[in-house]
Amino acid sequence: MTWADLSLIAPELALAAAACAALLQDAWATGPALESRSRGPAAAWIALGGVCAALLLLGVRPAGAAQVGFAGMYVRDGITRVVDLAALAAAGLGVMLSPPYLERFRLPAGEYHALLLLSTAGAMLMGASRNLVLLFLGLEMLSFPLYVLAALARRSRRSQEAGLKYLLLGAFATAFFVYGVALVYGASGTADLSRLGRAPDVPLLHAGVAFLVIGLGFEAALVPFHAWAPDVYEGAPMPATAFMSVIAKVGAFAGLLRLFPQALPQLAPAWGQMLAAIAVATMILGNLAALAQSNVKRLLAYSGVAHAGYILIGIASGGPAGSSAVLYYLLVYVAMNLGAFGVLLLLERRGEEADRVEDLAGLLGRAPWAAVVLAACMVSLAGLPPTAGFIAKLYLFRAALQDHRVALALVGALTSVVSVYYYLRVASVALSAGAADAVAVRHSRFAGVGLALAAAGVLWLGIVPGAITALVQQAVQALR
Amino acid sequence: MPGILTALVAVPLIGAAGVALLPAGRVRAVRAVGLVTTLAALALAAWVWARFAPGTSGLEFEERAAWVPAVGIAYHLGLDGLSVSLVALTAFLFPLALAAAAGQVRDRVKAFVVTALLLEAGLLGTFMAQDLVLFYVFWEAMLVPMYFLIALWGGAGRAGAAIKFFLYTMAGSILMLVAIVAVYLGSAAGGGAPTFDLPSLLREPLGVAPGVQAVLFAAFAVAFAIKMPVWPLHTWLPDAYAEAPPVVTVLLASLMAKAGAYGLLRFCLPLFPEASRAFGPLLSALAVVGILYGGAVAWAQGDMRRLLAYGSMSHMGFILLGIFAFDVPAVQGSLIQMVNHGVSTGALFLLAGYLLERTGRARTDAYGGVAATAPALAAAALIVVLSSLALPGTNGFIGEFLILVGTFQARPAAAVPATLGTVAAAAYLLAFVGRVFHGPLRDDLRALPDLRAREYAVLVPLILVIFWVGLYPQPLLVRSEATVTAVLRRVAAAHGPAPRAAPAVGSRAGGGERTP
Amino acid sequence: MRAAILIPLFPLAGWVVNGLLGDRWGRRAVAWVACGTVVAAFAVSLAVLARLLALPPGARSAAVVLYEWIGTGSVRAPLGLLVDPLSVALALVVSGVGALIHIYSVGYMAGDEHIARYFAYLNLFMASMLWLVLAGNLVAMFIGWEGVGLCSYLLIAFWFTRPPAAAAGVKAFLVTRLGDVGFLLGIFLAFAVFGTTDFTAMARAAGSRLPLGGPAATALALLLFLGATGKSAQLPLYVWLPDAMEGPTPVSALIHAATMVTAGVYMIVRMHAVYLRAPLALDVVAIVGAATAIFAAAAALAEPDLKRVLAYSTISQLGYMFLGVGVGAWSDGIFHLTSHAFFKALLFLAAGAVMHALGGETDMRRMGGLAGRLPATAGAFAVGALALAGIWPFAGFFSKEAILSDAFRAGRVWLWAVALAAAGLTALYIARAFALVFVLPPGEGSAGPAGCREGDAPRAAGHRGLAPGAEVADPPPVMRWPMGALALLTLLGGALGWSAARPGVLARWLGPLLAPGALRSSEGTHGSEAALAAAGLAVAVAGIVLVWLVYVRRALRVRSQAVQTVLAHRFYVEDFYAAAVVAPVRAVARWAGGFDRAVIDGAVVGLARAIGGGGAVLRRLQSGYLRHYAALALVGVLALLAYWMWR
Amino acid sequence: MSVPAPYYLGLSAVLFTLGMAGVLVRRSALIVFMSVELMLNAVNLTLVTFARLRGAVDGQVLVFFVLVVAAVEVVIGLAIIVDIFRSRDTVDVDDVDLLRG
Repeated sequence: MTWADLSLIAPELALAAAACAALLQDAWATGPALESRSRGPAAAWIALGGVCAALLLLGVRPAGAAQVGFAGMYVRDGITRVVDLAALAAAGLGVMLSPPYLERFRLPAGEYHALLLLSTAGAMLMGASRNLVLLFLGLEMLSFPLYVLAALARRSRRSQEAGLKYLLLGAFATAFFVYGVALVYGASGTADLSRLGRAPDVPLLHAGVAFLVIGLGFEAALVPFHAWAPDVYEGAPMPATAFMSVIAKVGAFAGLLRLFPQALPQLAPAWGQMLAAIAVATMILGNLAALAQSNVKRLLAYSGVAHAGYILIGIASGGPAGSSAVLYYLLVYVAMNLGAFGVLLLLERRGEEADRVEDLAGLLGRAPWAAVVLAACMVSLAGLPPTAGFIAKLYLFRAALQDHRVALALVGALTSVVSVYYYLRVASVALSAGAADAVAVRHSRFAGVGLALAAAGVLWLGIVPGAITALVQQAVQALR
Repeated sequence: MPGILTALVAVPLIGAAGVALLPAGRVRAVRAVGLVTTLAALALAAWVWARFAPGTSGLEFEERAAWVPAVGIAYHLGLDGLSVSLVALTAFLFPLALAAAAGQVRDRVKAFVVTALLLEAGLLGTFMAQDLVLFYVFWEAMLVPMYFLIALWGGAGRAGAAIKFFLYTMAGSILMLVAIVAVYLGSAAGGGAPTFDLPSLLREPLGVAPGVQAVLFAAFAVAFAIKMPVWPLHTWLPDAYAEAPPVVTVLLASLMAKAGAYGLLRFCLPLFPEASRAFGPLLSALAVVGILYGGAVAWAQGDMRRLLAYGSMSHMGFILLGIFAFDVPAVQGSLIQMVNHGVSTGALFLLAGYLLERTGRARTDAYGGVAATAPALAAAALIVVLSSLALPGTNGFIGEFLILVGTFQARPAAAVPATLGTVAAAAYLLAFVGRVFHGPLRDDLRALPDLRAREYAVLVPLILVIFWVGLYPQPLLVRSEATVTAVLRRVAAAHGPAPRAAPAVGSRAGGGERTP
Repeated sequence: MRAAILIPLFPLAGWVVNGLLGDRWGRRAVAWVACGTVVAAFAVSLAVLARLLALPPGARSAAVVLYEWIGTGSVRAPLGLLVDPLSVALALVVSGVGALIHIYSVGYMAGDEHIARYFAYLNLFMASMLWLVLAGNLVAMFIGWEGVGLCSYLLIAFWFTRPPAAAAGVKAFLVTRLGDVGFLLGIFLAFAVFGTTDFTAMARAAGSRLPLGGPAATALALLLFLGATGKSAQLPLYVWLPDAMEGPTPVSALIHAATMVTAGVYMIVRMHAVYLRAPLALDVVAIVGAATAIFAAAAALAEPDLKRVLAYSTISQLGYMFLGVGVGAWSDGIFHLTSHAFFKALLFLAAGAVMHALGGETDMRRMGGLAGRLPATAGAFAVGALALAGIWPFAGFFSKEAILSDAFRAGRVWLWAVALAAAGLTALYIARAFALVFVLPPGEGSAGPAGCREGDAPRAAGHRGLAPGAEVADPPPVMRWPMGALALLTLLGGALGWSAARPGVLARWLGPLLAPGALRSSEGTHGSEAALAAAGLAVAVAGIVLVWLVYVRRALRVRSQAVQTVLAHRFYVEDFYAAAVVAPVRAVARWAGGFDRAVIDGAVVGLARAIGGGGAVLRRLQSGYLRHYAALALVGVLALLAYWMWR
Repeated sequence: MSVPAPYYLGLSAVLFTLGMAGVLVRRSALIVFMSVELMLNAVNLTLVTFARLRGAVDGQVLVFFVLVVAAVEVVIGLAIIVDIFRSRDTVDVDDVDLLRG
């Protein structure tokens, strides 16, 4: 480990430092400060500082050739850059949108923010891994905080259940992942991703790859490893749900990107077909199951499954087109999903989360801007122009067709039609005339700015996507 | 005047933003700003229409800027003979619709006006976009506000009708999106950079195999056919037309349906000339079925707006018929009929809205003898009905006549049954007049008020256009003639399979997955 | 000649003015505007006639193009007039009779509160009809063609609150529109054949573009004739005309007797160059005409309603006209058109006067013996009836004899015989009507409980039917004078067509225009001519005598119940249409409505339901048990392993 | 070493499968946990075997990471299980089924 190595992971270090600071601040606060309203924002400000610092450190690094460190385990290249951007956006928005909720439901703010930052760092490590060991570490660093976040409302039986299910199933999947690492290692004699391309084509390698898919697929909620997602999303405290819904995808897909298109191009026909099949199953199941939901968190959970399927189109198609589509989609997904959750976080139904669809009724009358943001995010999730979701899907279809995966594009297209049903139902309830009397809306400047940023992202990435498309295009240039 | 087309799209958007910033309680101000915005757009559109130089087939007022250069998407607007009158029609109908809405939409007025203005921007953009992705963006961008207009301000069954409308149309258009991407990839077959730019795509034949061209044509055509709608892809229409608020039905029938027909002319014919010719007979047959079927079903409807909805579908059949006759008069007839249908059907639904607004009754048999108590309303309805059943001297005749006379030269077998459709139109429209306006005056309708000043203000422009186009359609016809001729020459020039059948994209269209 | 455009424009202006302002100003002003514009049109027509007369016979044709109306690609249709002897003759008849009927209407409709609307419609009709006869090409003519149909609809349904009137209007519109499909297709075919529909150009090119007897010529002629059968109420599309009597009587006189219904005849004469290339089509025209003549005459026999008798009579007389043009006797067709316009308008106006006196009653069984109380009316009716029956020296005699002899001389002896028989029936039904209304004592012929009655507007007499001791009187002068004028025309009209040396005035006037038909016109001798005329006259007299014997003297009782029933149901034609056309179409429409919901929409909704059902099933799979989830993942593991091992 | 490598690999596969079965069939959350640990340790055995087979050390390094991860899992897992036991008086995973559908 050298200074150069450390400077390479400066963004991650900044997050870790901020996480420690948030925990210490929490421990330091005493007496009235514990009860005062400023307690939440204090941790939030620290976390936000950490995220901003990480962003700055990301920004000052010149976007040039890839830099490798930690004995070749860690790589900082274009993909790392975009993944970091997505993860930090998720963290930043997650921090900004949460305070009203944390305050109202008296969740430990210090722990929340610390866990959030650590998980973000985990996702970023996955994006930067050039070695299966680092990938494994990143995966665990991503998921452990999420387990705890899911169970953060310790008195809530639902939150406990979410934590347990997430943890046990996660551990189960982790075991497969590590087994996969072991088998790949056994087959190729290395855990270095950049050398897997020359690995002998033996069954051991194939089995290892299959097991690796399970670990990453679990985190990304791909069918049939998705079953945890609806239950955990529903049971976890809503800020945790919001954050995990995006960060897990960022990390997992960064890992898949590193693993398949980048490390194993020689097996592309084989894993392409496999991932295509998984993608089809995931898109269909996610969208169909979401149709029948009346709980918005659960609905968004299945929607998350469906989106995992869409993103997987990009991985399955491989190549620069597919990879850039994945990166773009991750950015978009962060903005639109957190925007949607952000609106829900403002609501409260008699001391509980307002997570039923009908709780949204009449939102337009009480918080017009929130309702409009929610509608915009739903439209974007549905993949309709002029929002970001559309450009993201366009990218995916382009990738799929370029790779002659017509069926993937068609399933993706048709299932997005199905998805419109539930997304627009939510949006039109929010804009409808009736009012859900029991539901109160909390206004918070902090969250308001967060929502505005998310909405701006949804529109910006949809209407003037030029800068970001150039960024992702550039990121995958090495992948030819 | 550079940037005028951008201004045309931007004016409604700016107006929408302006309305959004007004306090919701100031209903009058909201309505006034909305109306002024649409009038401003109308002024711009009128200027463009007047300045449009007939006789050229190319794009005028063209604007182009890079949008997503990484994938070759451009912001490219332009007007030619196909679109100039439709843009004018759109800008013409919106102020009328907003004025009519003042009496019908009293709830969440601000949101309504904002949504309507967004819809206007979407529609105008749809008619002006010259880049496939840009077109798709506008195409869907008009769908979303329309969904909300139906779902939030519609009748009792609004939620179901709105989502049905949306899912149905989107199912078609998303396949078109996939096809758009395929066209884009196919355009690189010659070795150049792929592009979504329509004029560039038309410069040389598309590098796809004939079978693939047929599939791509079908994907485009289905999207447009649903929007029109073409039989048998029409069943979203009666629900949507009957459940939408009356003024929104006006916009649906007058403008959105045109977007479908316009798409066929703008994209299907020029991009896929061989496939267009191959599918021509089928689509002509569907058009004829739609004309007669729509007429028959309309006749059997008890609900006023369902009757008009099926009638509208029947009329759209004529437009489809004309397009796929590949004959200059027929296509010209289709284009002018788009304008006519917009005016006449719009006016019909407007009148139905006035009746609904007065009585709240949707069924025709709940009326009777209205002409005795509201003669001006009845007279207006009669004029509009006559224009709709293509009485010579009104606009409807020009369109249907040209369509039929052109089709008769190209496809006599389709023209003959289609001409029978004019009888069907008379049957259901006069049945509508008979049930609502004629017959003994019902006692509970004796107090029905006649047209009010505001309603006159909306109807008189429409009626003037009905007679203007009916008696002097040349200004419309000359504007589109050169473009139509050019498009048809392109279709006629396409012989058999494409000269360069490079298996660039979807050469294994059905299969999909790669085999290792 | 550009002044000719004023002929239709005057009434059009009347329509606009009365339509927009009629309700604001008094009925007097409305009447002045309405009548004034039509009289002005008549005056302009006279002026144009004078201008034409000043020209040499060969040069009496002028095309007036207003502007290019429809022009795109190969389809060009200017909005233009053709001023020639034929169109001017028709314009004179139309505007002249129209002016008289307008004036009559002032009195007839005096009690109606919607007089402004009435006159607006009537003026619009005049404009359309005049445009129809003056138009220079088929497409422009179609404006008038449909315009008169529209006005017919509007005026039949004038008292729209009465369901029968509203229904009759719709029926008229739809049935004629069915014929118009043929007309439209004819226009399309004309474009295909000629590339234009200009009358002069088509007449010039017919010889070269249309092979004699070829399919194109025959199809074109028959398609246009289909339009004519609708508009002119010929078999099989005549059914709307009897019902059209729901309209005010002056309307029946003007539109449904004198002018609009003759448009078909005019159109065929206008297109005679095409018909000459299609002998088969001409035969069809002649046969349909003859068949209609006798069929409608028979149907009129048992009709109890005075106006409907006249309606069937109109259908029958139109049949004569088609018979005439069908054998190529163009000018005689126009001659009968003209004389029929005079006497049938007169008959309707007289019938209107009767109804006016009786509060709108039209059932002849509720009338009787009116000759004494309505002497002027009775006289007018008698003049018209005699002309209709074909009694010398009334106009009808000359025109009908001309057609009969044309048919005979053209070698269509069977058609001549049929037409002759129809002439007998004509005399029979009109004499019966005259007897029932004016001669026989009231109460003859057992009135049913439900009488026929026109309109619901208040009439001069406030009662209906013939109430004993009620005030029943001849109409006011404003109605009497037009009747007188028409009676005069009926008396003198024969002079138009007949002179010691045929061809007559009209034939010579139209002569340069009309190419001779298949008619072997010069072969007839005066002797055979006289014999034919005598035969016609004899049949007519026989009919009248028969009526006198049966109804007045009751000397004969030739009553077969079967014949009576068949006649009363007008040969069941309408029942047949109701069962064979209307009911199936209605059933198909209903079925299509159900099909749309159940099958086409059902498929869509079914698909949506299936997708939603899939969601519900998946929802149930999410059982909440952790171990199930782990098992599901294990299934995935095994599937992936299997894929990699056996791919 | 006299025992050939495939035996180790087979043993670890068997252990892994046993752990897997334990997750599937046992109801006590604690035992499920232990089964997961068993799976992880089976993997460790594999890793060590391969490392020895290859004569490289990096596989053995990974074992340490796995051990740490397993420990962390236990820490978090036990905390949650204690919470659950407090509120439900049971650690039967089949009783934890509030969330479904």
